[in-house]
Amino acid sequence: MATIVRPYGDTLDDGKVQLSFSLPVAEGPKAREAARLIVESWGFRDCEVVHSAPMSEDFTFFVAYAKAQGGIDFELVVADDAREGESMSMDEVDAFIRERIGRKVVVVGACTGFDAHTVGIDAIMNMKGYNHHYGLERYAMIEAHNLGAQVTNERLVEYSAKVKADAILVSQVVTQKDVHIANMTQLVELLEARGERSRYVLVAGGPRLSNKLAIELGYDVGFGRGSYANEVATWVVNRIVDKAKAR
Amino acid sequence: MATIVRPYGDTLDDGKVQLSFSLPVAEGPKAREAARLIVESWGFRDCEVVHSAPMSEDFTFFVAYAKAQGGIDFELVVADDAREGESMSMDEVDAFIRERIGRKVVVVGACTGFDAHTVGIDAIMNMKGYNHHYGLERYAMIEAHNLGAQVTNERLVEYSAKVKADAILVSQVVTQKDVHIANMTQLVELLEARGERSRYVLVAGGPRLSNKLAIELGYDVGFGRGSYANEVATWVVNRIVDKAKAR
Amino acid sequence: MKDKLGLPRDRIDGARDLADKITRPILGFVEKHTTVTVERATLRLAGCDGADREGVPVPNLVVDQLEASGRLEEGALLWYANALIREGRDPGELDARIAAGLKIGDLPLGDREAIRRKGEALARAGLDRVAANRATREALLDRWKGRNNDPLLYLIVATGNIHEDVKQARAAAMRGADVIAVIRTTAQSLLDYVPYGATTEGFGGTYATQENFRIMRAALDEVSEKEGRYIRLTNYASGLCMPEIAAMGALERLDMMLNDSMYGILFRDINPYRTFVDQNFSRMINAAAGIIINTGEDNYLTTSDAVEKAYTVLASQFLNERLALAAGLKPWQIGLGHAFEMDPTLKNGFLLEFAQAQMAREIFPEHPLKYMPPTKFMSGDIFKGLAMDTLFNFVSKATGQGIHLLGMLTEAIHTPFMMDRHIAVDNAKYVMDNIASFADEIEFNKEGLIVKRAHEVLERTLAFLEEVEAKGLFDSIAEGLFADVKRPRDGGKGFGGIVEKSGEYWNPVEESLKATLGLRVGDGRRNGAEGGR
Amino acid sequence: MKDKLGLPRDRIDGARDLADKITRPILGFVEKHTTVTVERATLRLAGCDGADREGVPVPNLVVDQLEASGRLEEGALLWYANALIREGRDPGELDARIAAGLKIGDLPLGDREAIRRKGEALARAGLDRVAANRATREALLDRWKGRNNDPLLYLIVATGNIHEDVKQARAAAMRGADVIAVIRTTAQSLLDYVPYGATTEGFGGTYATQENFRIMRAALDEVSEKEGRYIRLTNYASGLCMPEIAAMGALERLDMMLNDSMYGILFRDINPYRTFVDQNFSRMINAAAGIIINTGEDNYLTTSDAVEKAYTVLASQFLNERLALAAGLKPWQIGLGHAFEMDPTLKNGFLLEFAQAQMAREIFPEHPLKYMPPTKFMSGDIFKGLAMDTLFNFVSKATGQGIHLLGMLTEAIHTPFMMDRHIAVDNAKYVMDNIASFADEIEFNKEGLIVKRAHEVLERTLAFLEEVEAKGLFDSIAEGLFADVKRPRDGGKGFGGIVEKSGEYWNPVEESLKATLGLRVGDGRRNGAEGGR
Ligand code: B12
Ligand code: B12
Ligand SMILES: Cc1ncc(COP(=O)(O)O)c(C=O)c1O
Ligand SMILES: Cc1ncc(COP(=O)(O)O)c(C=O)c1O
Repeated sequence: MATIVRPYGDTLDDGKVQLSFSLPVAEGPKAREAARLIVESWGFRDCEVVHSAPMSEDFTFFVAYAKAQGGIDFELVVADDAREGESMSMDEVDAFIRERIGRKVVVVGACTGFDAHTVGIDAIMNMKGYNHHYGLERYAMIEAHNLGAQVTNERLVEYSAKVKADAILVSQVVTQKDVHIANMTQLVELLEARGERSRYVLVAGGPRLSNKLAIELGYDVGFGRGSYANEVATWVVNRIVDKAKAR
Repeated sequence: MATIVRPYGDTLDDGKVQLSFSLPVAEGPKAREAARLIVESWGFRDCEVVHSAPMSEDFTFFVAYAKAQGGIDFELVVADDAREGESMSMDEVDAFIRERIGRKVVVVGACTGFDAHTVGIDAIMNMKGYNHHYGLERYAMIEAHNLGAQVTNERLVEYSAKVKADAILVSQVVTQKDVHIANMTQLVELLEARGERSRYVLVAGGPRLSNKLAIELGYDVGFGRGSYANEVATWVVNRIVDKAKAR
Repeated sequence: MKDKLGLPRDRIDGARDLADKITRPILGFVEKHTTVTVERATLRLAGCDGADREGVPVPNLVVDQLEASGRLEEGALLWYANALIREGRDPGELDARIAAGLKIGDLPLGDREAIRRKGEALARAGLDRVAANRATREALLDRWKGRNNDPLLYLIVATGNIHEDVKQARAAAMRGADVIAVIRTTAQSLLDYVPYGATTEGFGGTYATQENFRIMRAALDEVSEKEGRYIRLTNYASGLCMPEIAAMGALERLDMMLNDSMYGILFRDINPYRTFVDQNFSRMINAAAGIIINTGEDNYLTTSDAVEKAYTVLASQFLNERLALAAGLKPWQIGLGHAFEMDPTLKNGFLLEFAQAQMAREIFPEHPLKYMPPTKFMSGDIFKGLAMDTLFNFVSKATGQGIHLLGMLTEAIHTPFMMDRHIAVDNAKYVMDNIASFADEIEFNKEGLIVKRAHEVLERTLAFLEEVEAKGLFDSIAEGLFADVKRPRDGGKGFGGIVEKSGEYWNPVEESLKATLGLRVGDGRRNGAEGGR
Repeated sequence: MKDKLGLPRDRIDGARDLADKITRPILGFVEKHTTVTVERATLRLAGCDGADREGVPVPNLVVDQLEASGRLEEGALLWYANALIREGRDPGELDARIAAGLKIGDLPLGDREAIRRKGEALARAGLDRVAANRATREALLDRWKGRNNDPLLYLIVATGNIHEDVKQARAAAMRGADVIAVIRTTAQSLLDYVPYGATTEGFGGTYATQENFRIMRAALDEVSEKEGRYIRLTNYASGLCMPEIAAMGALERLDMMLNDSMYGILFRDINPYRTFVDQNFSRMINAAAGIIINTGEDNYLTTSDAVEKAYTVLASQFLNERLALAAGLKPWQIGLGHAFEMDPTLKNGFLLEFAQAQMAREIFPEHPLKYMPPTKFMSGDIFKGLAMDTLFNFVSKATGQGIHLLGMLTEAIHTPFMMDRHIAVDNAKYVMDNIASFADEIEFNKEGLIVKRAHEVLERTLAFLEEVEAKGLFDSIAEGLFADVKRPRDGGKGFGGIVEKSGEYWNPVEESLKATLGLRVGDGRRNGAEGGR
């Protein structure tokens, strides 16, 4: 059964949406009308441009409310999240590793390229973790190597080979001009060139990353904002077991 | 020459737009993906749902950024504003009336229906006016009758006939459930039924009114937020002269 | 609350004195008169309910008939109780017969003593229900003590459809609201009857009906239980049916009521006499029901300038206070209104707002002040609007307001969307928690703008009250001293609905209310006061 | 600025004393060393510029060759002046020949006295240009006195493309910004050279090049003229090329420079010795140029907790102040950094922020404190973010900060859109105008949380500085006492670029700077101080 959902302002299916944007034109009645028309050109109806202000001689800022016409069938939506379902706790992960893998799992993590943001990868890897979720270093059955930030893909690949990593964790925070895409792609290419891609569970993470994008770029999974170490660990150890089975 | 304009985030034509809306679904990964898909279904690309929060068990609030694909041809946009061009000042309007009409112009104004907002119509009509723009009562050559708020259409029509008004000014502030449209339409029907529509310059005003809508509903012109008495007077006296010529 | 402004006690007392003098003649008039809606409210509290096929409420049918036949001056309950005895049925059945056409004013009056007993029993039953509601509320408040926000976060819903309102109210409450107000549909205040039953259409609001009250109360009780926090319900005992709505609210356990002594006169052109009589009766009901009233001083500032006319707000607060006390309300029940309405382009506007809010707090230390958000200067710029609401939330918490109406970033655009409310609650909770103890941290520079402004407004208020006292309240209203509108004493809506009580006038509901509230019969003035007219 | 916190004077003096003791050995080391970038900066100020076909800057070509041949210890300008005399041309032509392959270190040294005169002339020409820039700025500031906001509103642009940056900077300035900072591209701080020419690509920022400086300065001069308000320009004299960027900024009339004595060490893993030498030279240039430096204490709070580690901020402020004074900067040039980074879910977090900001204000009364907005706790909830920025704007104005970095509601999402900046300026202007005199209005409860917190942080800072003094700064850094990162004294980037000055070391730019700034040669410590190492 199709369940079409549409935006809700104050009545079911009224379709109300708030938008704000700027146009490279001077403020004035013509600019306001242009703003209204452009919103309607995106398929909205009854657009009201409720605010317009000059940002400079030739840029104008607008706030608008309008009614979206289309809806989507909620039944057909497939959640895009690595964390779908319950995650194991730290102790459960350790127990799982002992039972199902029988040796320590080796994980190498880094924030790569020119990206200097360490807080995200630290949140996943460091002892103290994040928001009361311990990081991987604290897991009895995980050997965690945190290389920090501004790590080149080359170094990451070599280091991972050296320590015989099971999983590589890549953090990307800066996404301006899609720099993360180029950087993440290069890593996969490097691994493939060395014939090592299948050795690793390849995990990407960062506040602007979606699971979908990560998979698209050739990673096994992607974790977005608000991820925790135990969620990542759960996913990784399950994957390791699945991979072993598949072999 | 076509000048296609598109939203500007931080680079020309990057198309960046901010949206916020709610969906009648429970918060979670599926809801977030639904939000992303619905934004993309409106023709946006690269939608990022940057925030989602539960508003109740079955409503979720979202903030998203995305890239609009289409632009519009700015050259083809026609400003929809009664105030296009320069308006005369109070003294200029008075002089214009003396010269071109030769008698006092009679204007009747009211906020009609159940709408009790007087501030808007007062801003246009009362002596003291609004934002340092005197109201019509202060114009030497205008005889202004302000009937206040919650005036029925019937009363307005009768009163206008009685004082032989040249122009009728209607204010509508409450627009919820399109109550203003019903109310404004009824006035035009009433005037037409009495065969008096053509007698008057029929002016509508209010913060959520566009010139376009007013004309659609059978008015001569519509004034939106931030209008001033001299702008309205300029429009009205010009129209009176035009009408006289046309006869 | 520490004294930070050093306002002169004697000047404050002086203002209270003037308010007393100004309202005496009003209360004198009130004592001697009843109105159609006072009578209908009496009937409602006595159990009369229902509507005819056209939707005309039974209380209106009764009162209209009695009025037409000149019998209202003895009190409607006389005739209703008589009819009940005579027809020997319970109110429900009698109401159905009245709806079907029975004219109870035409029934001969039976044994007076039996009527008296019947009437008193009806009144007792009604007021017992009111008292039971009050007890229920108090028990719930006690059970969930300390779980509400301070100030109470107050949110409106206004879809026009009570069922849609319920959804939005639930969402608001779950997000953190403490008070839900169902805004009335545009112009209901001008109806001289209260619509009947559940309603799903309205403009800019939802009809206030007893059934709608019941539906929303039930929904909020459910959320309260779930959240472990008592969610208060508010409506408007205002307009041409003040006492009836107060009665309905008391019967359905509403917790707050918009109720102002002059709002109807000034902002709805309702006759002054009518308003004063109605507000007094409605307030007695509110008082007995343990309901908190919210007065409407904020409305002055939607048309007048907040800097210039600050004194009208304070003057009205003194008058509202006096009339509220006279109707038996306790200070904790008197939510005096004011609003954050300075022009945001005003340099140091924040200081003036701070002064006004702090002044109200210090002059009315026991009252749960009702603080209204910026509305007039909100615009389509929702980001600016949100910043204004943020500062409003700041001032409210920093001056210890009691009832905090949440500002909406879309105030100038539409009645609130669910997401607008969500944003508003989040903002208030963030700000108020983040500055929780700020009020205890600061003192004011004695030579500063804030202190100076508060003193000035108080002085200006005294001068104004003196002027009103000299002119008399009716003439002051007629001359436009309040809110710049002129309302002659015999103009406005509802003038026809005022009835001078005859010597035989009998109203056991009123008597019982006065007894409960410790008000002497024949004396609208508060216990201990000198009485008389 | 009234004393509101009652902080003990002697404890503050004690902290300054400790800072003095801690930094003495550092200054001793600085005196005896130069670095590749100090030499390149010297060359740049003497007129050396340009790049070879691969884009390697001429100053790098010169210094690299001298370093490789062990001749840098005598100072690069010796060789450059010699080459000029020998080849008889102006710097432009010489630079072109160097770019084409000429190795000036291979030219035999001519008459020392002629070289000396040539070198001094070059230095004078460069520093004259710097002085002229300073005079121009002062004249413009004087011309448009009182037209800037207080605090100065500071906005960043960061498109990567200098021409796009110009558009955005113009928009920001026209909307009300007083300071435009062009954020550097990711990782430029780790380049041991400064790229050449106008650039149109960068990640998260735009390359700092002299040409980009010039383009932006010209654009801002134009807007300044139009707006009748001097718009300041800022960049980063930070990273591996601190002195060179300072030199370029001085030559192109930048007005402010991010410049911290330890930022490079802690946050960019640059060698400590290298950093201390570079910061000293860069600061002398800034001092002479009348540039205001902005230190980077805010960075501590992006990784550490603002409640727990508040003392590291204050400690660093004392150290930065001492080293800045030692390099000839005046207090009005020392924009000490701090940030609004308390967890917004913290009850009374606002009070802690207020305390911190007020404390900085009272301890450093003459410094134009640089206050950074919330960043770490910003989220995708732009409406919550805007509220946080609103309170940040409030605290900044209410505590008299000097340089106010505008918070962006999209901080957690993307580098600022033009509209984000627009919203930010509007918000700051509204809040700051609305609360304009609030600082003068309030006093703090002496027993309150705010006062208590400020005293606590000061005490904790003293304890910390004592620990650092006992350990020595290098070991303290090595042990992770600052920002929880451990940086050994001989680790990190740029260690190789440090050169011990030989007895023959000659640098007329340095001499001239010291003379201008009233610093004794051979004494990095400020006038009046005891001198020595
Ligand atoms: C702190 C910070 C800094 C600090 C970094 C300190 C440090 N040691 O990390 C400093 C001040 C140095 C800094 C500098 C810069 N920053 Co910065 N910074 C931030 C800030 C304020 C917070 C980031 C943070 O710590 N978040 C907290 C952590 C816990 O969250 P997180 O990173 O999302 O991580 C979580 C998840 O994403 C996930 N995760 C992350 N990584 C991984 C990896 C794996 C494998 C997994 C499974 C999960 C995972 O799990 C984590 C826990 O839930 C953000 C703005 C913001 N509020 O988000 C800007 C921000 C990230 N910075 C930004 C920029 C542009 C820069 C600069 C490039 C600016 C410049 N030109 O100078 C510089 C240069 C840095 C460089 N070379 O990369 C931009 C990025 C814009 C974009 N989308 O491209 C932001 C968004 C600010 C902005 N709006 O402009 N920054
Ligand atoms: C003040 C006010 C009131 C006051 C009105 C006092 C009075 N005497 O007018 C009071 C408190 C009584 C009030 C009540 C209500 N209000 Co009211 N009120 C406002 C408020 C805060 C300001 C309106 C105002 O005065 N603006 C200033 C004037 C100068 O601006 P203006 O009206 O736009 O007029 C300008 C132009 O539009 C134009 N113009 C206007 N009319 C005309 C006519 C002509 C001929 C021309 C040429 C030009 C013109 O020129 C004017 C000058 O530039 C707005 C919110 C807001 N900030 O806008 C809500 C608002 C208009 N109210 C609203 C509502 C719903 C109500 C109520 C129905 C709520 C209720 N259920 O109780 C009631 C009932 C009123 C009724 N029966 O109609 C909604 C309307 C929503 C919608 N779009 O439908 C608003 C937007 C608030 C909200 N977000 O919910 N309100
Ligand atoms: C005291 C009071 N009563 C009533 C109202 C509004 O009710 P209505 O519009 O139904 O008259 C208000 C509005 O703010 C009010 O303050
Ligand atoms: C003093 C100082 N220098 C430099 C920077 C950043 O520069 P980069 O990322 O280029 O090292 C900062 C950042 O906030 C800073 O505070």
